Amino acid sequence: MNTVLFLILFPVIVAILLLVLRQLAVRKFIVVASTIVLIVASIFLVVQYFNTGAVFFEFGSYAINLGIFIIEVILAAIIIFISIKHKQFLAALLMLIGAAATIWFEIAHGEEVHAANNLFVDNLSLIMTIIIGVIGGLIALFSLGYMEDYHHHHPNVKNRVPFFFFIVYVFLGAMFGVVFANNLMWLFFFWEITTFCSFFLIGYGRDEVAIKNAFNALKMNLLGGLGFSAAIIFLFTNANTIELNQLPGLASAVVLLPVALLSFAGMTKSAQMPFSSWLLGAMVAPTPVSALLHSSTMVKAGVYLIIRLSPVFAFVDGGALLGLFVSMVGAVTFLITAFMAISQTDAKRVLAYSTISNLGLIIVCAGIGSYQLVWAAIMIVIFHAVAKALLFLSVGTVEHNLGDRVIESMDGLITKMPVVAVGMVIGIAGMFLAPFGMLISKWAALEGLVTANPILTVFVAFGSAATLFFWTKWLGKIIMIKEKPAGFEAKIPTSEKFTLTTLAILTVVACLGFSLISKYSLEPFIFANYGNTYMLSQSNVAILVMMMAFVIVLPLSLLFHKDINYRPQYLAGTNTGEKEKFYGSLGLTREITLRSFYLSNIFGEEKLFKLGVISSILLIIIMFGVGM
Amino acid sequence: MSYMPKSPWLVHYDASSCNGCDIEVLACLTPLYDVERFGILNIGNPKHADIFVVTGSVNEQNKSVIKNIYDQMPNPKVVVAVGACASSGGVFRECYNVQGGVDNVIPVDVYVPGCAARPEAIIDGVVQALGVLEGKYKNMVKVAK
Amino acid sequence: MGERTIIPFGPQHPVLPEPLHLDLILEDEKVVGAVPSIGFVHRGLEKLVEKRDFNEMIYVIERICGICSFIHSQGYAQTIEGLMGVEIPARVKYLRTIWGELSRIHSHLLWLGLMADAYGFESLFMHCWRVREKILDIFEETTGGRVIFSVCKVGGLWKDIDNETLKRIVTVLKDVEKETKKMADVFTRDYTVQKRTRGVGVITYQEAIDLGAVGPTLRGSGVVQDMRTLGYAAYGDLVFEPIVEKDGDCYARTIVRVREISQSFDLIYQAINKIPDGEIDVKVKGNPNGEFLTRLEQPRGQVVYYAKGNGTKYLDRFRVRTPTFANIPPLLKMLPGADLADVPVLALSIDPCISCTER
Amino acid sequence: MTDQTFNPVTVEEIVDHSFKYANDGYRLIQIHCTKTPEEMFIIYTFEKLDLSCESIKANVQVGDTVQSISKIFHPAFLYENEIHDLYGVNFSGMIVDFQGTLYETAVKQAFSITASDKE
Amino acid sequence: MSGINVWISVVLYIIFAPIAGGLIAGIDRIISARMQGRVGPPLLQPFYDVFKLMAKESIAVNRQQKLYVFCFLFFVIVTGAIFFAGGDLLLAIFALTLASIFLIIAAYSTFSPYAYIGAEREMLQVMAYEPMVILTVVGMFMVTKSFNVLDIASYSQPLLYTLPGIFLGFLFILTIKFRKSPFDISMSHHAHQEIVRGVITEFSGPELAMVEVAHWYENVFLLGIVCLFFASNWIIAIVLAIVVYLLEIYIDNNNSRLKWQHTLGSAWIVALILGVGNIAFLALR
Amino acid sequence: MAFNVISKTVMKSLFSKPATAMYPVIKNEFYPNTRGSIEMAHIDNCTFCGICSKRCPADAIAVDRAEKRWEIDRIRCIACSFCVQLCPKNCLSAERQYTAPMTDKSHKLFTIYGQVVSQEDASQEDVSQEDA
Repeated sequence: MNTVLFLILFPVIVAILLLVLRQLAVRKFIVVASTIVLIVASIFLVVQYFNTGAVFFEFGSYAINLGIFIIEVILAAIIIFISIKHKQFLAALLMLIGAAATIWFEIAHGEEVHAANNLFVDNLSLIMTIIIGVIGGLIALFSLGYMEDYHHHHPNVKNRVPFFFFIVYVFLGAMFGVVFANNLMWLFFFWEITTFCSFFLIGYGRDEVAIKNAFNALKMNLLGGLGFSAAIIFLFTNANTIELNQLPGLASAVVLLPVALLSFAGMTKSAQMPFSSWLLGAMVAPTPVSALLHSSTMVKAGVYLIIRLSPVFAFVDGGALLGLFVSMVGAVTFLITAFMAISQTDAKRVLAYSTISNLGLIIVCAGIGSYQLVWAAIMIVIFHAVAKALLFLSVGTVEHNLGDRVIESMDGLITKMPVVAVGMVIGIAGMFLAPFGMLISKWAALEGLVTANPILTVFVAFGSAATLFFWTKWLGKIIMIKEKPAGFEAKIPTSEKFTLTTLAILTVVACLGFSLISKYSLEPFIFANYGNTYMLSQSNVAILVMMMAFVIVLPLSLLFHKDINYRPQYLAGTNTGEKEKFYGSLGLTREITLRSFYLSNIFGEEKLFKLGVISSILLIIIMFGVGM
Repeated sequence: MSYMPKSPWLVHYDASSCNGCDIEVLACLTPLYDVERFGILNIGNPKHADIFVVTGSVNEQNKSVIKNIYDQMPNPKVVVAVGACASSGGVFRECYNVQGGVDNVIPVDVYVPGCAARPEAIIDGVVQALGVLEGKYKNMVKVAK
Repeated sequence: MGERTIIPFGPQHPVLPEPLHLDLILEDEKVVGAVPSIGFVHRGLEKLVEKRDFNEMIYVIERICGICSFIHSQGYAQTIEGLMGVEIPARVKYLRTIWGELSRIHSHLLWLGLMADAYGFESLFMHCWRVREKILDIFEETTGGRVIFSVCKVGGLWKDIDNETLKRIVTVLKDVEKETKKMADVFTRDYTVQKRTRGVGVITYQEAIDLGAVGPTLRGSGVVQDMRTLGYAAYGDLVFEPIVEKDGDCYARTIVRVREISQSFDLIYQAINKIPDGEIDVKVKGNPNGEFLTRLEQPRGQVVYYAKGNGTKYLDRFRVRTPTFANIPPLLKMLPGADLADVPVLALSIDPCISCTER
Repeated sequence: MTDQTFNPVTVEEIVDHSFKYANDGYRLIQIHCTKTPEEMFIIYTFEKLDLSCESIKANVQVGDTVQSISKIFHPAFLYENEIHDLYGVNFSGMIVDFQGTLYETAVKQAFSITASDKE
Repeated sequence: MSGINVWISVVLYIIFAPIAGGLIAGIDRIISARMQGRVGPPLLQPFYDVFKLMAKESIAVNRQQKLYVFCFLFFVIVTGAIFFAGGDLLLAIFALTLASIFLIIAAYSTFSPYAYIGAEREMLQVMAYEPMVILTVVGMFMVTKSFNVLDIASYSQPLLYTLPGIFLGFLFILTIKFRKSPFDISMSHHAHQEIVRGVITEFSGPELAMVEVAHWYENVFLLGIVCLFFASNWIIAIVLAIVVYLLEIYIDNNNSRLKWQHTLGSAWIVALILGVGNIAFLALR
Repeated sequence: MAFNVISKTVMKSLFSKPATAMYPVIKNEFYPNTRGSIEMAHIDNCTFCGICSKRCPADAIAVDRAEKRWEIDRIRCIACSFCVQLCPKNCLSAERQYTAPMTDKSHKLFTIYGQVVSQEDASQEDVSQEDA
């Protein structure tokens, strides 16, 4: 239990230290040290609990609850103040309602509320811990070098790096809190803190766009927060419980509406379809923020919650129907955002859309809640976290070297920045290619969906096709062999290099070791919660690992077989003799330039976004209807 | 015997020809002459081709094109100059912009005379080229050893 | 970097048998810009008039283009005859008409095949060319050459077709006509063909006129203009109407050509019925002097010949304005906004003859 | 037939005449040059849709600059570029100027009056 | 099936699939030629072609492309091996996708305009047929309750009876996979195409031979899936595969090449109507 | 609007004899008019006047009056038959057979003493074909 507390509190302490001690050298030392500590602590926690099943801790007292309440009120006041200062009255109003509800609840029921177990640890928490601890820690490390470069590239942004690190660490602490909390009040508290953190981080640049997007994110998350607090109040008044682990045991009449509300909160946090715009807007923030908040960890909080709710969908009467509509929202999001990703040129937007899309798939799985699908959902969480963090951070590095983050500029990245490019290739492959992790999860998802609800497989089928398209397109850009422009020298800070390499290795290791992860961590968890577990067939695992091994080994053959006669590209006979140049019309000598397909007249945002918003809002309304 | 002569793939380039020979080259592919009987395909891409069929004479602008196409073909390769123009410049030999036959730019292995060269003549020429191709292949193997 | 794709389209390109070069600027697969460059076939043969006398020159002129070779020699002969005031026998006029119309059928069938090939309809291409071979057989039988006839001369013809043969030709043509109808059916009715040609490369009535389009490209946009109505050769004696389609897209241009084939059959039948007996040449005395302009209708459209003599046997200047040259501006108009896959279809829809264009 | 009339005009008048023809419903069917050993002429031919046809003819010299009519008759730019490349007559104000790269020839301006002609 | 039998069938597949694939290609070419009024090449012509290509000089734009092409061939073989060993059908499909991705990447790596457009189109094709392929597998699973090829094959009733929509949909995308008109947009067996040879423009000699052989393997695998629809009687299954292939040749010779918009649109509409319709029917039954 | 319009033609072709002429297994019959290679048919009649050489559009013919030599560059010849039509003694003829392809540029030489193949490196095949 001490480790759990340590994981929640340690980042907060580091955060305060970083805010106070502003020297660069000190910061460097603190960040490196704290990263190591976090990683070690996370692993220690895993070692401690991975074989014990779910362990609950009673920990807690009225004083702590009161403390939480006070912090919440203070934060609410700050947010309201900032909102009014920026004339964002809607945000202020939402915050006010949220705060009022909290205060009312505290005054009316504050003394009655009592949770038997405030904290707990089980295998899902452990997996999340590893993700937060290791990947979050690495991202913090990456930020060290990155933020220096960032201010170098954005001279008009005020240097508030200490504040940046403060928020990052507070956020890590809050994330740990989210995954360990069993008391919904506590969970809500941490949940709201992540919302505020993301608000501050998105607004880091303090320009007009950043502020607008920050408030956009804030509004949507606050709306979700309202749903959350409504769920708590409803649960407490009707079922007299605020404990997460008790939900599946409740009668369907009392549990469905709060679960619908909580799912709603999860959807806002995970930027599902009607709310997807906040995540896109969040891409203005510095890249580590995108990686940390918007792909690896924070948005996972939303799906984490829904996965936690999945036993309700699976076992409670009427839960299946509710779950179906939750799934449908996920399915629509999965499909439409995958389509929209096709039309994007900005690398971070592609990543953002793909993130939303994958979260959608997780929600599809969690919404149905069969043991097999939950297995798939958690697998996607794992692989997605590693690969996406890698991709986001790589894009950040590339952006600083190439000057922009448009996919079109990444022509021939493999000749310009081989190390980063290989990392990106691994990341991209990890996102969709066969022997890599994501595909295994998708496979399990398909298998599970066929038995549960075949119509949902249609969404997966079409969505995967779109996924394939935009990833391959990008992969192709990176991998093309192009002459390196004269004088181009990539500059990558050591901390970035280290992080990228580690993440790349982690991705490969995760893919190679997926059967171990499944066996030792997932299967017991699924079995404990669902009474049944999903196991990969051994022969398939063998084939996959073999394929994986070949994918890794075959490129080594490049080292041999060197007697090749090189000829330039076929250019209809107009080659000039110089590389990649040809005689064009009007007596010009032109260079080959290639642009990918974006098909914006079919998959353009403006066309699909409306469709997605309308259908998902309808589905959410039906979902609430089912819940009532 | 190698498989070289059994599957010759052509790339055809019209270097300032009058279209007469071009359409006869194309006519070779069509039902009446159907050179696919010999495995001949008009592949259209120098990187896949074994036989380079040039019609028409060389001029200032297409010189480099002919050279490029020839260079991009993998060995062993054979050049067939189809028609009087490709072989010697033909009736246009004295035009100010014509620099004579294709052999001014790349080595030619078989000349197919005629204006326009008949499909039968083109088939004969390509068949003759196959012999040259086989010879070059043997040579290549010998050098490799 | 990488904002747009730039593709060198040609000069060596399997889908264009002729060396036309275009710098295609693409977005996705949409062409947003096309810059042409020609000159890969430029031989400067017009300059040869200074080295070849006007009688030999006809052999050079008919090699401007191997597809409409006969009409070039006819046009040349007609120009020089006009310049020298030579009146040619009626039988010559009829024979020239017959060969000219056969050339048109041959050229259009060849074009239909290439067009089918441009949108990947292999079997249609093969069948069109199979049918065409029968026309080539007629050529070889009557002139001795399959594509280049060398049968025209200033003041008449080298070879006659006897009336027996003419009758036989009619029976062969009836056969060909039947086969052609089957092919024509595919071009007019087939779903996939229409998918590729309808609404592609639309040139409106006014654009066609302003951009100087000629031939089927012009008539496909609804403009009535056919040089044969001038009544040169035997056309004055024959009954026909210019063929016009309204839509101005590739489909319309295809249909114009398809219908022109059957019109040509009809014209040949008429000509063979009416052909008078008589001499096939007249003696040409003296040397050309002065300047003369002739307009003819080639399969590809209007062709303009201009000759300037100076009283010696060498001409000062002979000039051909070929139909493709006039059709290049419409082609450039069509390209932007089309798909890459449409480019060969569009390029072929004007029936380009680059060797004509560049001479 | 009006086909064979070649109305002599001066270089400066070409644009005016073109305007007139354009207003009368003519379209341009060709521009070309011709030369004798001493002189060069530039000939514009216009045609109506009823097939009546007229030409104008102006005396030019190598290196002369003629005003382009490509703004009146769009297709003129091709002919003008061709004449520029083959005869060495310059045109001002072409809508598409190939800058002498339409034909890449071994002999520049091969058709113009050369030294040998003058002899 | 015991372990040794699995290995035997894999080895048999690796040896005989290219022979069968080559013969099919040869027959294809002869029948196509006859349909076009020609005599056509000898039956063994595809083998001559491949042997010739092997003997040619090996040229490349860069070194990596060879690796990717080899990976393409390798994973196509893996696909078929999984399938004919009676393994997981879904896994086989994913392996095939991986293989296609390698081909696409190989084309990308050359940085050549024509190969590039070819690669983009190939991707569009993958996007066009992928849903239907997945739906096919899903449909098979719904009937037989297994993804295992062996289980599917030994299902008592022919799948064709319960999956007619899926079968037709699969036929439709087979046209794309066999690279036949009207959907041979990324790389046509016929030479005259606006993107030259599309994806394979920059490959030559031995590499091209590898691509060719990979296509043979792929075709055999695809016909194998067709056979699954009537697996209870293997004679009928083979006849079915032959009829399907003849039908594809017939379609090839009866249509012009459509554009990618039509390919994507029609493939998805077919998947939605035939595939989803059939699945919905099964689900509601 | 219809699908597979060409179907009938295609199926008919599939089941009937191909249109292919099977060249070179079956040699083509050429028409009497066919313009093939230009030959000196009656060297005895030839006066070596040189009209053919002067008027040849392709400059393919060379005539040497002194040595009584008539020479044609096969590769330049465009087979227009202008020379045949011009010859005052009618001693030239256009054969019905086209000139065979060659691997070198061999001229063909006719003298009053009979026909000879000129170039030293002329291939054996050419000679044998002439003999036949």
